[in-house]
Amino acid sequence: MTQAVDWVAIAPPLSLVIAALTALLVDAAWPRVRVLAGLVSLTGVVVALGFTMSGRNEARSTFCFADGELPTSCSWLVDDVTSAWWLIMLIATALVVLLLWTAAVSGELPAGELHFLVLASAAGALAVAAAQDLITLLVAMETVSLPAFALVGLRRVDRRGAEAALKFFITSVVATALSLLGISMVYGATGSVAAGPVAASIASGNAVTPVIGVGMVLTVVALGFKVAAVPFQAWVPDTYVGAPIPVAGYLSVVSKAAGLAGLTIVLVRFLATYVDTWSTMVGVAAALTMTVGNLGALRQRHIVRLLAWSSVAQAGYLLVPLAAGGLPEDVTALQAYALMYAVVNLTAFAAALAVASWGKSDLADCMGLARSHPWIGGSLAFALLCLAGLPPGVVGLVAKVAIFRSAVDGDLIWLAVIVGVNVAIGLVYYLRFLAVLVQPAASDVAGPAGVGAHDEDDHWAGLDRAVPWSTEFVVGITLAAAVVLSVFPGLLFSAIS
Amino acid sequence: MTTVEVLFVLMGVLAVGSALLVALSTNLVHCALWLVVTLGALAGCYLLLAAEFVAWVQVLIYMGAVVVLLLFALMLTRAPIGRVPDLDGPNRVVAAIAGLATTAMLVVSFVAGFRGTRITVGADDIGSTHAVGATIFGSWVLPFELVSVVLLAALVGAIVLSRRRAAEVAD
Amino acid sequence: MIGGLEIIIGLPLLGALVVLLLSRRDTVAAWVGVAFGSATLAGSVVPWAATIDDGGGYVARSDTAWIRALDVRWALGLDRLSAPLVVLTALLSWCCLVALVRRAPSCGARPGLVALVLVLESASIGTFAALDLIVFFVFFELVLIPMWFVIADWGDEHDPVGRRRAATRFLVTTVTGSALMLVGFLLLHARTGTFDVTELPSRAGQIGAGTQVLVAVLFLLGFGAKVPVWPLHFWLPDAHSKAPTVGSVLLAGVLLKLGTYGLLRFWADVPDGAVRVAPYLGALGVVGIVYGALACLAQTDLKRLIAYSSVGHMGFVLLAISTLTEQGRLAANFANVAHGIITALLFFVVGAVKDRVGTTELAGIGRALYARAPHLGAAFGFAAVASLGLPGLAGFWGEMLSMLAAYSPAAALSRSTYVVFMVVAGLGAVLTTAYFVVAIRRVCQGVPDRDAVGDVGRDEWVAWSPLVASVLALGIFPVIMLWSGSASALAGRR
Amino acid sequence: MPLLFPLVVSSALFGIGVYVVLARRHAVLVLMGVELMLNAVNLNLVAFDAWWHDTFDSGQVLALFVIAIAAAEIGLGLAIVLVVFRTHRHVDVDNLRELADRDAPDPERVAGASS
Amino acid sequence: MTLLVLLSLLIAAILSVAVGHRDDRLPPLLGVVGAMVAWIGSVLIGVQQWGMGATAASTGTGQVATGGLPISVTLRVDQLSASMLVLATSVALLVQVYSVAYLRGDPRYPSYTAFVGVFTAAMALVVMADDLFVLLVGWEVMGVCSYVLISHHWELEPARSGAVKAFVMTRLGDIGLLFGFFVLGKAAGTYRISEIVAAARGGEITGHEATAAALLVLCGVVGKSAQFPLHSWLPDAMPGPTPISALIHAATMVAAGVFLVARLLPVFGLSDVAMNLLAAIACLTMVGSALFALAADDLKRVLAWSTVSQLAYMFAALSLGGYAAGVEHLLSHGAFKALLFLAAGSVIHAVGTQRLDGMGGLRTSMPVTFVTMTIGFAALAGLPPFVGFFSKDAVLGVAADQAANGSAARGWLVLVVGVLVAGLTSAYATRAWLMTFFGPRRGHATDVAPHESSWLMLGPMVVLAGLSVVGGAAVVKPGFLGVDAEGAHLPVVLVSLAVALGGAAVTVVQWQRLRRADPALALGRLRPVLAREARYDDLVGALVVRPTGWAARFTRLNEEDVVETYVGGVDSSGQWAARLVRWTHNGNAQRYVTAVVIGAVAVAVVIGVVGPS
Repeated sequence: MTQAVDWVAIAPPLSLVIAALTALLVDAAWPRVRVLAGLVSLTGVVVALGFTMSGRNEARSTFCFADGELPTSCSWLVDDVTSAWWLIMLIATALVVLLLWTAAVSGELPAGELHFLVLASAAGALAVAAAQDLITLLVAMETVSLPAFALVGLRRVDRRGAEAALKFFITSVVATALSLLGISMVYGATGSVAAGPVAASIASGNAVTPVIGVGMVLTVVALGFKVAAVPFQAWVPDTYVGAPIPVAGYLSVVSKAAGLAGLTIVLVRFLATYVDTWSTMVGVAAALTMTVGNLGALRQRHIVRLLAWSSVAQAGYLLVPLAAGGLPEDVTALQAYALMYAVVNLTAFAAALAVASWGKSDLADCMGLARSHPWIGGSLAFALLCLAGLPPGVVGLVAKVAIFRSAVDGDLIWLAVIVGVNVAIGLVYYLRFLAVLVQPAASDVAGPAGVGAHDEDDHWAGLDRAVPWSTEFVVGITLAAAVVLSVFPGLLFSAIS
Repeated sequence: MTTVEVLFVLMGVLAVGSALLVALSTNLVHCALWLVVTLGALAGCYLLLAAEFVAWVQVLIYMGAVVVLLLFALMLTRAPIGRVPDLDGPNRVVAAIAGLATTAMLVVSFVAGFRGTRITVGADDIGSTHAVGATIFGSWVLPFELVSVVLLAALVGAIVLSRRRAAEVAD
Repeated sequence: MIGGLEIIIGLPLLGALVVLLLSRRDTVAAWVGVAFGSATLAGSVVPWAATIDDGGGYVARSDTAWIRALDVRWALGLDRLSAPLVVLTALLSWCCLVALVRRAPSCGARPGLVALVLVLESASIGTFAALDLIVFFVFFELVLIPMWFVIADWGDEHDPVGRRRAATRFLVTTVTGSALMLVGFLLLHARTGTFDVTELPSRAGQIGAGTQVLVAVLFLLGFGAKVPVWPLHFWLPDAHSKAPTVGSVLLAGVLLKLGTYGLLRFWADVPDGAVRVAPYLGALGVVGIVYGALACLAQTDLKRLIAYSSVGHMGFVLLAISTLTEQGRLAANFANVAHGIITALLFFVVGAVKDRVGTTELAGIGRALYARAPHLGAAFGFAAVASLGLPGLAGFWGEMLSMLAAYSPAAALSRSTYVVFMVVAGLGAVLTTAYFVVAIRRVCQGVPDRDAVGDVGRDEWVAWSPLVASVLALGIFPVIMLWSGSASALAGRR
Repeated sequence: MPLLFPLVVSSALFGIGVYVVLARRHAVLVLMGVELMLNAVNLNLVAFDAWWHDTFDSGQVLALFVIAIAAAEIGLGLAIVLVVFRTHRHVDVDNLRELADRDAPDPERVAGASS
Repeated sequence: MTLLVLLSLLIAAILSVAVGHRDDRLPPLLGVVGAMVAWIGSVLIGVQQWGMGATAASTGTGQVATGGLPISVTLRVDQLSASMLVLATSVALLVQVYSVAYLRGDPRYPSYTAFVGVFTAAMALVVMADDLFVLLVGWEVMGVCSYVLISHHWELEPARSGAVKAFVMTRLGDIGLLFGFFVLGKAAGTYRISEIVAAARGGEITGHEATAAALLVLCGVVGKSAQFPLHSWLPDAMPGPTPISALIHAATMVAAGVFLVARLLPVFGLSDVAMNLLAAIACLTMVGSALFALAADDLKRVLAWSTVSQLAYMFAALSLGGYAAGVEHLLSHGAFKALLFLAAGSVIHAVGTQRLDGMGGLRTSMPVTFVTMTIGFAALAGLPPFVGFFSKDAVLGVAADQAANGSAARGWLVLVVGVLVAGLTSAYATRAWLMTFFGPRRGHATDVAPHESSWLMLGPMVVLAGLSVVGGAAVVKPGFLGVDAEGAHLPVVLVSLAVALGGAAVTVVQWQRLRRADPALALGRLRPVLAREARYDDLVGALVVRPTGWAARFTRLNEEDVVETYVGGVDSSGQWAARLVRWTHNGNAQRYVTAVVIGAVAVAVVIGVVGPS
């Protein structure tokens, strides 16, 4: 009884894997033409994106196993929700590939391996969003993680990169181990690892208590770890700071999206019956996550670390729709927010990369950036506003509205209020950053307008190496996307549904 | 108590005991060796639970490959061969509490959930290489393929991390 | 679909862009700002006039789908409640823009400030015009960042740290409030299934009593932080005293109105909840009146004094709102507009004083402004007298009608409670008189103790005269807003 | 055989693994702790598989995959440990603090200083 | 015609401010012309109302919506308003003329004359308004004009503080008035005065409502007309230019209170409580202020207290329902008090001080002033044949009537006190007269010999003196104001005249006995108490002003310390929480792992215990 394979359903991750292998081989074959690997991987992502878009609007499942007695269940399901996750992940992956472009082309990082690892990890992320049994899910999660470890440590001569990789690795594998323990307990309690049977077993009350409860909690640990939910958030700042900035961006978006997708599947498909229990659990986690994230960011001066903490806080917001019960509308809200977050967060990381390319990493180094480099600084400012959820970053605001709406519709008024307070706390540091960006140089305050511009150029003189075109490109398209979405926020939702 | 049960208890005690030594030994190499004992005892457990194929894979991969890797790593990091006094961090007490708490939680929930439940082993050939192979390629193709990606990625990752490049060599 | 309101909202935005593009040419940019401001002002009168002709419904409506997934429509329109506020916004923005033509801000570049004023104008008009809760919310939030920049970057040139703190405090408080407000909006949507402002009042019956109270409280907190309702006023004095003149003008004249407008508009959607919460709002309003007046009485900084006086005046508006009667709504709306104009004038005058003597501390200003700059002193005296509610000037009708409304609140409210509120508010009005005459005595009168300063310039007269004229016009001809149809139009809301 | 036998053994192993991961400083030892945890899980899986007589052998299959994944993890993990050793000359997990969140921020400097 | 009165004054005022600075001569001219036009208009109205027997006429139909009862922007002229209008515009015209000389060369003349014009217009609005709120507009505009005019010399501390005191005190009363209007409107279902009066007459207002309304209106009246307990602002308003004092005391401001009570007398009539209170306030004020006048050592202050006392007469009459008597006295008082102030201004202008101890012996150097002021004092003292005699007699007559039949207690109270105060009045009038014009020149005042004022000042005085002489005939004319004046009560007349003469005589005797020193010295230890006005200001200060100041300072401290502390506390607690979060992320990966494990286990335990089962 060999399983039938629906190739259309697995085409996007498959194209990523193929592109990954091709990139590796191409780079091995023509090591001097470093740009090849990037082109291959970009092509792979675009092809995957094409498959995803063309395969929308029809649910496909494959890798099914039937045994007569039990209802048919499948390991792989591609429906609207999955497609939307794929869309988000693939867009983000494409952006990350572009962000890595220069590092690969310049030889700073090994091109073939780099692109291979990114695409392999992304393929895992895609698989997470489609997985319908815990084994596939777990393996897919590991497919996301393992290449990511290597990516974080890719700058081998860098002490901080190595340290970051080790920390990321250790915390991650412990989380995975806990998750595995949880899976084993769910399996023990229900006798299955597939969504349908597990859910049926729980619904019929046959699942063994309290093993199923403990198993449920432990199962989501690795997912929570990916999402960076409290108490699994501690690795985030250290890892992001130590990793190459595009990789940090990858972790903050694609890896996080994989965690959210997995979490959605586990909670909604497997544990729907326990919605009351886990909704409180996720709600508390969301509240803690956003609070800790915002507090952690409050006094940061290091750009990437600030963005890291901010991504923890954003993870808290992202958890809210799940806490609200993970109904289809909630998932829509979650994905809309995730898409918004993916776009603007990568803008921010791209800008951070640009700043880092001048050898700067401190907030104070960004003084007046929006004036001296309107393109980079302005985009960063806009991204911060979107993250803060304040107009003119309307897209961020609308996404937050969707989050709030989930909470309110799910009768989680308390959580909505906490989100509100956190949005306000978050403002403090986003605005501090923003203020630095637009701050005129000291001379501008004293002198008449127009004179200051020259002094600012001096301020940046000597460090003003050209920003790589790929980085500028990423900044440009993400900014354009954010602006367009701000004017027509409806597109945000139509993109994912 | 049947023979199988007695054997299982013995194997279990062996596994736990050697694991404890892994946890407490002050000699790095000893730790690795005690780990081998634990893994071996567990392989025995698998056998007793009729998971034949898993047991052999355990022996081959874990005892054969992983432990060797660990020993190599110990050597490459120039780990001292003898006793190392400060092998434990200041976190010991917390770690002990965490470990005990974990065990306690698990035991309590297992006892509450499975008290009096018995396994009947050996009725069918569930754990045989053939059966497992058939299910893997019959029902679990997808994760299997994914695992191959994982392994490849790990391989590439390990290589890319370990490879010395020209620039570094020049340093 | 581009309707008239889109034009009125879009013009200032377009103006802001043009100004930014012209930012190298300082004065030209300022003139361009004035041009766009004038066009907007002219445009804003049209729908206002239409509301008077119209039977009391919404005019200049536009309605297209905006965010389908969230059930949000791009719905705009004005009625007799919002149209005057739009005109007020356009008028005050125009005055600010004119004021910027000849006088550059004391720190920061002028084109940026001009652009921000235009953005603020656009966003405020959008807030008043929004007929969809989420569109309202978006515009409501859009106001914040520009104002934050105005305070943080163009504020008090002597205190960069303090002005940023004040700006952030303002922003954080308001955002917290608006988040609560949003929760209220979403609760409304959850129970009624619509964000449509025109629909919601008729669907109040679908909302349970407990939810209504909750929503009413959320609105009270949310809008209250903006107004600000008494214990939430802590951000106001700092924000005002650190803001540049145009910032203070718009903050007091327009932004505070967003809060009272919101309460007026949206409490109608939860009548049962509003009835429960209204007495508390009334009490807070009255406390604000007395507290603000007392704070003014011992104040040594003129700008802070005016800021606290706003707390008091907003107290009257809140008292009127809390009566839940048509009379109260009318009173609140009138008081809104009147306070906007008068306080704007006060801030302009105090800003002019600051331009000349470099401080707003009473001790630093010195005495006898009547002698040192007669017109400036007279302008301050006029604005102060208008502010203290002299009959025949705009401020009176708002205060009087508020107290009148409190004399006969809605049937479901305790009349005796409101009569007590009315009496306390009256005493607050006396205290208001007291602190203004004390301030006049301290600043305008006396023996000149230092040099004369430049008197009001022609450009300043141009910027201020519409305000003076409005104060007189509304005072002498209150029918402009209180014609016989205005009450019935507001009645149509329920 | 009582199902609890393997479960208790695995619980103990997992707890010991946790202790090793949390208490041991040497990175390789920490990896050993992780192995202990994974093996505990495997024992669970195998035991449950035997108990359920699972047609799909989910437990055993997962156990196999875990072994594979564990091998991959160890391989990659050891590579990372070697990189750390190469850059730090030690592999004490609790002694890698360069990325600690400890730079004392000074908001004034950020807000007010000119460069 | 009604609009002509208002607009001429307002337009003149606006022009004066707008173009007055171009030429020194313009503002006086504008002021006089404006007042003249208004006066002509008023006289025409008066002729229509009294002479041609026209019925009350309303103009204006505008309505201001309030969401409840509408406010009607309506003016209505009847005989009472016509009389008041003529009085106000006449005095205003005379004051404008007088000021031309009195304030010649004052740089603030434009605003001065403008405010006098607005002041007059506001009074005209008060008397012509047919809607409570329109009346209120005039009422309060008067208040602010008086504030500005009192502080005309704002470089002088007494002027500043007097103005503040006047404004705040009257405003305190006005709030009561406003509430009274609310009550009236609600009770009568309209804000139109004519309809309210009709409703009161028709019994549509219950006694309960009437009491509440009347008491609240009384607050405003007491404030505006400077009756106890809000009486103390009027004497302190004396630092204002003297013509302004004449205007305030004779024809506007303080008269408005009496006018309002007269207007709303039907409402007051429904409430015995209000009438009793009014009578009590009137009597108390009458006596107290007369005593203060007796001891005051500032000429204008004497006159100010005399105003308070005379107003109390009017209120006393009104409290007995004596509408005609009250109004008569108001009009006659308007004439002679204006005269007195203008004459006092002339004196002050000549000697450069307001203090009685800086005057003396001026009858030779200022003959015209002497004669006119003597007439004024005689009228004040109620000596025949001057106008004050007749009107005061009318008041006492009403009291006697009521004492005989009607509200006996109230009647007797007013009668006794009225007669007593008649004596006090003539005593202080005589004292002031003596101290100003007789005896030696006192004090250290100007070295320049006092001289008679210009005819621009004397002219108005002469006119008013003439009115004071012949006015008696007018006010006792039967049918005046549409009410039948009562015939003189001979016994009351004789008694009060005797008492008045006695008061004057005692004063003269003391003057002689003390060798032409202040007769008030005869009061002995009572004098300082009275001169300090029974320390009423200190009492108010201790009970109201200082506690308010404390409250204000407390509020400010609360804002600066408490609120700031809490807000700052939120701020810094956030910062500390941020530090805590950062401290927990100390870079130790094992600590992170510990958090992962313990967090997971803890949640699992919780769920396992309480969770899905």
